[in-house]
Amino acid sequence: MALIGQNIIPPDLVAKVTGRAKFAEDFRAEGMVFAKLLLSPMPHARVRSVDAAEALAMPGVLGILRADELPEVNPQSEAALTDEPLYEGEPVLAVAAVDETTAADAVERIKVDFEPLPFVLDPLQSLHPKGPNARTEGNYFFRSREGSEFRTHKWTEEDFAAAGEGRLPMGEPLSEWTVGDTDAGLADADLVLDETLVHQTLTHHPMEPRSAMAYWQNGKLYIHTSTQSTAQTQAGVARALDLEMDNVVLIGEYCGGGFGSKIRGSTIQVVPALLSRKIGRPVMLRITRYEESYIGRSRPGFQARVKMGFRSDGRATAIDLYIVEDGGAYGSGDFGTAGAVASLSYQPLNMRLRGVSLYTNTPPRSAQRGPGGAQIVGMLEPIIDKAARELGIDRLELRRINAPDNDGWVGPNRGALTSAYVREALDQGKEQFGWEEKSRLSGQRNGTKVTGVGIGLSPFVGGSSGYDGLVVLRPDGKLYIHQGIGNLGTHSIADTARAAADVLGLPWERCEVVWGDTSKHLPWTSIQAGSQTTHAHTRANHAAAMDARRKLQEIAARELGGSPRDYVTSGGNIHHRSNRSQRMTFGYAARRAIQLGGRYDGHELADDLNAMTVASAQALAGEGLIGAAKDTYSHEGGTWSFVVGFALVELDVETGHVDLKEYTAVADCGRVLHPRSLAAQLHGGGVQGMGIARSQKWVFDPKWGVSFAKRFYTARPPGILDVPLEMQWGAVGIPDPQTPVGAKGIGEPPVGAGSAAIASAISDALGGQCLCRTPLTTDVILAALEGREQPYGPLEIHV
Amino acid sequence: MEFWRRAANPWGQDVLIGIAWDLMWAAVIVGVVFVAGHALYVKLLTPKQQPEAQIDAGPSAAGIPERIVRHTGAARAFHWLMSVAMFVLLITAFFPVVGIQFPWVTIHWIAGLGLLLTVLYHIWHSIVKQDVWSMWIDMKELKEGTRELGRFLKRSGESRAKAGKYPLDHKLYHHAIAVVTTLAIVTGLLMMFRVDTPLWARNPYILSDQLWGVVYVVHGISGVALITLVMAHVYFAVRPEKWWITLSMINGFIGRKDYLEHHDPERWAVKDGTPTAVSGTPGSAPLREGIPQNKRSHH
Amino acid sequence: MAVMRDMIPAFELFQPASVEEAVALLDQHGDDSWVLAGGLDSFDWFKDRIKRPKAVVDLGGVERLRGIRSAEDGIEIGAMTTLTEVASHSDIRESYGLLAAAANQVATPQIRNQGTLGGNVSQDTRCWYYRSGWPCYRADGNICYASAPNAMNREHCIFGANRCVAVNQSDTAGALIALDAQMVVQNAKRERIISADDFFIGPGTDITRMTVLRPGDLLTAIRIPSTWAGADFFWEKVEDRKSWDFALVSVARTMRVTNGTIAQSRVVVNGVAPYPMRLDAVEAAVRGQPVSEETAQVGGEAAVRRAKTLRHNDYKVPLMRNLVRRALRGEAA
Amino acid sequence: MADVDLILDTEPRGVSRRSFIKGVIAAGAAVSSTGYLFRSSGAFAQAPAPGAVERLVTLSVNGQQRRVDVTPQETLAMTLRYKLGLTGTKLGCDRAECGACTVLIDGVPRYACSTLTQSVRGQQITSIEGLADANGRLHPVQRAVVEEGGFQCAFCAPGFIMSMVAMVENNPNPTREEAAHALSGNLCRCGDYNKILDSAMRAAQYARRRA
Repeated sequence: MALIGQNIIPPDLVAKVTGRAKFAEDFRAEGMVFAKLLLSPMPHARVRSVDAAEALAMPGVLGILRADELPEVNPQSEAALTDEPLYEGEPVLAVAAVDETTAADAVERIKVDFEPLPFVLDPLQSLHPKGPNARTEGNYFFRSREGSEFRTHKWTEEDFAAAGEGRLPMGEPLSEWTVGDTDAGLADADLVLDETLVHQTLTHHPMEPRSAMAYWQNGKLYIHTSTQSTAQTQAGVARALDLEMDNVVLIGEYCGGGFGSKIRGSTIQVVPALLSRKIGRPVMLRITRYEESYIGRSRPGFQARVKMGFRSDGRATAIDLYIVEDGGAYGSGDFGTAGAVASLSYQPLNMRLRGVSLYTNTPPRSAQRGPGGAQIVGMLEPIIDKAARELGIDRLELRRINAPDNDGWVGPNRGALTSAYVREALDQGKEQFGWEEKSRLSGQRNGTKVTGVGIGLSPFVGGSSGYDGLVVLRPDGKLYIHQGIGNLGTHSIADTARAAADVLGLPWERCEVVWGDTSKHLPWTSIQAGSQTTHAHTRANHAAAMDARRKLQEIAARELGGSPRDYVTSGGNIHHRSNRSQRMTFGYAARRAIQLGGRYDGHELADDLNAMTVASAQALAGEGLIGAAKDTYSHEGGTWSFVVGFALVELDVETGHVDLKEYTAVADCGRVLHPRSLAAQLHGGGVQGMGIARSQKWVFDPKWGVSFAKRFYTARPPGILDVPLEMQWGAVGIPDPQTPVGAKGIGEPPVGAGSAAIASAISDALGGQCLCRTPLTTDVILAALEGREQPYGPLEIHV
Repeated sequence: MEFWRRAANPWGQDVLIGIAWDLMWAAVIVGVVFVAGHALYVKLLTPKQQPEAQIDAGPSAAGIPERIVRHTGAARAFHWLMSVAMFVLLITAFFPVVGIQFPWVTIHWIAGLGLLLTVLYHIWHSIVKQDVWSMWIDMKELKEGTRELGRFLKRSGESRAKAGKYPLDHKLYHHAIAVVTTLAIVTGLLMMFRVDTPLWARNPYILSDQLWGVVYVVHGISGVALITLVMAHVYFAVRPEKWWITLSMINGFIGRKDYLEHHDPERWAVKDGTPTAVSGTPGSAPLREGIPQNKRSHH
Repeated sequence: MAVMRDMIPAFELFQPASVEEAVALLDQHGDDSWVLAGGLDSFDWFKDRIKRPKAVVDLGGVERLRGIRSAEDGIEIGAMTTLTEVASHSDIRESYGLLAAAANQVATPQIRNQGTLGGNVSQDTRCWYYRSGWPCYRADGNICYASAPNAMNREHCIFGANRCVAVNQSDTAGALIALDAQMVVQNAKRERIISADDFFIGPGTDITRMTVLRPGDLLTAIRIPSTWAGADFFWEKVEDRKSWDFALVSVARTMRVTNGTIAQSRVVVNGVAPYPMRLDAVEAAVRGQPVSEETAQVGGEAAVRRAKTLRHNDYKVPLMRNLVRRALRGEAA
Repeated sequence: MADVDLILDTEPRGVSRRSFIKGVIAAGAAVSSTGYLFRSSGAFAQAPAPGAVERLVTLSVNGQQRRVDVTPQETLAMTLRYKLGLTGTKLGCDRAECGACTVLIDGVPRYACSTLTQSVRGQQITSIEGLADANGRLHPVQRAVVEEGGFQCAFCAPGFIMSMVAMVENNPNPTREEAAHALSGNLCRCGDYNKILDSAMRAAQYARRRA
């Protein structure tokens, strides 16, 4: 492969550095007006009445959109606007006006009569026998074939009493699975650790808020929005507005960060669309940072209890994990993945996962880079350190002992893996980071600074399959690779396209990536989340290019004689294997394909293609040689990627301040598609993890249920001075056998690696003391150093 | 003029948070108008009273000593302590509002507790040591009172009916200030939950913010009412024709002349030099000991 | 009235060219006026639509308020001098490095390029209850939310609480007090010179203000006498993030050491009280003492005596104690 | 034309009005692009007080003189994005916290979201669009970023790049730590700081070559 594995300059980079790259809020339309949202001031309320007369009478005010004007959604799902807000900041209505200031003034003049309802911020509170429920109908949503409904789940006073001070009570779970016999496993263990842990909730806070602009033309909706996944968002918008797919034109060429919060764009994006239809003007909804902190999604926090058993040789005999998940206003299920990731990381001989995920009156959760995985590795890795200390085994070695390999398993059904080269990653990291000498520094004092060294092992799902690829070889001799994925900046629009280029042996200059606008005819595509894209679309583009190559070979054979199998492609030509002069250019082949028509130029298509791909291919039919295929390559077992993070920190024992000095991340993500882009993923994810471990947080006032961490300076995502000045990276680079290109996704696992490595390093600097909560802020660390009472209770969240 | 201060609570609900400070100025103005009005009225329009000589002779003077004790030491001590507390409270409450700023909160609540103590003492004293009923206002007195007011306004100089130990206006004033002070103290005590004291940490959430609003408004209103009442009190205390009363709150006794001139032996008998009534002062809830005068007779 | 926290409401903007004009405008508009320096505190209030002045007086055009000049005794810094200029000015770096160090750690480069010394010392508190526009004492209400049971008060005060428990978070304030700076305040009637120590006031004195400045007052300059020029300085700010964050606790210390013993010192801590806190007790305790770990210990303990913590800010006690210790060990700024 | 009508309707009464209307009509470009903000905001309701700023101003943006209608409370970021069509300057927080709106004012990096447009009249404003030269040749800093493979989502890129430009001007020979401090007023949520610093160091190298 000529291109795979090489650095390239992404096709969109120049636009990005010159300010020409247009994000959703950068578009303008003739007569465009502005919308503003009215947000709920209460954590849970019912709208008794709305008096907007004064607002609507203001000059320049064009209209209002209420919740009851939106298409129906299931009772448990979130609508863009609501009359029963379930968290402070939930949008209640929207107002459109000729300019944004007028819209803001108008919202201010609307009188809404809110009836306050009981609210709860902490799932444990809701589990109390007399505790409040986040919703009038209950505190969780029960799903079953017989019928789904809201239900109320409570624990008994005895459950709470039994736990004892500062330990997580373990009442009736809502979900449970077991592999082997956990109790026996713990009984057999030479060492059993029992810890109660807290992981904070944190907002995604992508740099680009989820602004959107929409207008209608001839019954078609044109919507400019910020999304991780172009094709699937078009489908999502169509579904949300009961429109035919082809009546939605979605433009999202650039996405200013998503991290799981914009998988199919955003819930709010329908508001400008509906307002625009109502008032007949293009509507821009500019989302503020405050609004982003409310509706921008967040990673669910955990309150957990883990019992881990180890044999004296270090082998993990059992993990008994109980997770109470803060599901927010509309529920979440990260704890399931958390359990799977724990099983995968340590391959315990026995394991039990019990979980309860309840609604709370806090902003909606969603997947955030490594959902469940990042939380659990950040929580468990310091405990693995503790075990290593007590067992007298090197911390890296203990991870090596329990690490999965190609025969590893994951989750309740002991699912198989396509590949796992974790020991290779650990060994490579050991060398690259210099584990031996660095761990000798651990605990060393230099003035008031003490050094800590840590490791974080973080697995995550590395890809799906079965999507479509679509390429067009045009008479200009160029290959147009159509991408339905979004442009998050991971460069996947280019990197996965290179699989197609390599199949045809085409130089990159002769390839054009087509993306970001559904009117450009895009294939059916995976969501760009769950680290699926690299895997799914190197496969799909590979398949489409193979289809194109077959057609090239047939055309060549037809024109130049011989059998299609005798023809090979290179440098933009297709020629006979034994006689290079027996050749034709791709441009010529494309013209021939158009003349031949039928399957060659897209007039006939394979019948396993998705309807969206078919529509796109038909629209392109006759413009060149069309390669369109569904990814039907074999895919046995689960595809998982792994990142091992290594960190060195300096902790000031007088201030509790922690300096992150060094960070090295080593990945097992199969074949490396694009080294520099991989580095960005490893370091970038790592930095987000460092934010989780050190500073990023949520804060609510318990009495009013109102959020305070809605500014950057109160939510505290890490800045450039809060992370190591220089970071290293590496990759094992062994191709995954289950996919033609051999590449696995790498979006998510870096986050947990960063968070876990820092948490591990901090507990190392504290002499092995596990504070068992994130974020590890100055106050928490200093209280531990000074032997004073911790500022927060062991189970206290949103602090 | 603004009466109340309102605000949006954290949930955007409109709540009362207290009185508007305009009311303070209103109270001051009312006080000034009353004082000035009264002063002018008396100065320019009320006729001279008849010479005192006649009174001092009269048969009724028989057996009346030179000095008649009106307020015991205890009673006087109480009065002045209470007035100190009252002034401290008013100063710490309102000076900061008019821009004279200093850390006032602690002084204010301690003075408040001081006031409470004096009032408790006073209640105990008046019930146990004195005759609560001497502050009682009966119909007869009311009728007289209205007649008196009529004369005062009609400016007819006929000799006026004489009072018992406490004239009606004193009693009325006492009851007014008693009610207002009680309101201030009760609301003030509730507000103690808003400050840290050695005994407890503050907790603003023991009442709903709507209820707190009412508490603050009541405290505020009684506070400004006290401004007016105290102004009136001080004014009368310094009026020349009331000097004899003011002095009695300093040295404890009144002279025979004053007694005969202003008091009705029927209602406040003085037997062989020893007053059968002691203590008390206009406006600060003085109560008379012994049996109510209307049950008395002496022949 | 629904709550809206975006888009600056309309105001009249005035851009006077002289202090006289500025003061006249402030006098004319009284309580409706707002002094705009760098604006980084002001714009938060405006965009949140909580403070809605009718007349904003932008001092950007008043030349006299800019720049650093040497005065008869020491230097004079115009109130509108940016923090970047203060942090990079050679005289200040040489003789009053404490101030340069503090100014250099304010927020971010962009903010230091725009934020002014006058603005930094006059900034309002960041108590998030108050900043949310809730009707607390500081906002003319009748309650303190931050000190209620279970309130989130990790960043609130351990000293000087008086109904309000907010803290002063100015980085330069402590340095200026330590350097014995004088604040020049001008209004329509007169010019006052106030020592930095008295410039900052607590809620006991006026719960709605952080400084002595009243409507109509203009801080025109800050004078630093040569008293501490070239002395031994110490500055440290502990924060959760190393850029764009406020001090959890910061300490500014000046010291003159003669043959091993502390002849004179000033220790000011900020982030622990509603005003930058000068530690007279510590200064007294260490005067004449040798520069040593023992002295540091004594000073540290003296610093936190009578600290009163809230539910979540106990850590500020050891943090303050340790920072004062460090300051007294005579480590360099 | 609708835009103009709206402007006339809502113009303040009094002397300043006439001149304003003339101005708007003269500067046709300004009119259509003035649409998006404050067109009928409260600012128009009252006549400006004596001494208050005029509404129609001339700004020097990226070397061009741009005539534009600016309300007193308008921030530079809004003027650039919604009146001058310069959308390269991003709004990430609108609260002077993230740096996505960083522009150079007389060469000094500042947050455009927290700068009143009225306060930078007569100063040289440079936005990301003003870096590459007329025939599209990239500024050395931009070139450095491109060669290092730049940012990820790049929403923060314009701001970071403006900070880098100022950095290489002030200190063409920074240590990696100095570079980090120079860029510490900009936030990147993709966490791509390592690559951003690599770019900054390369940019400094180019600046040294030029010097």
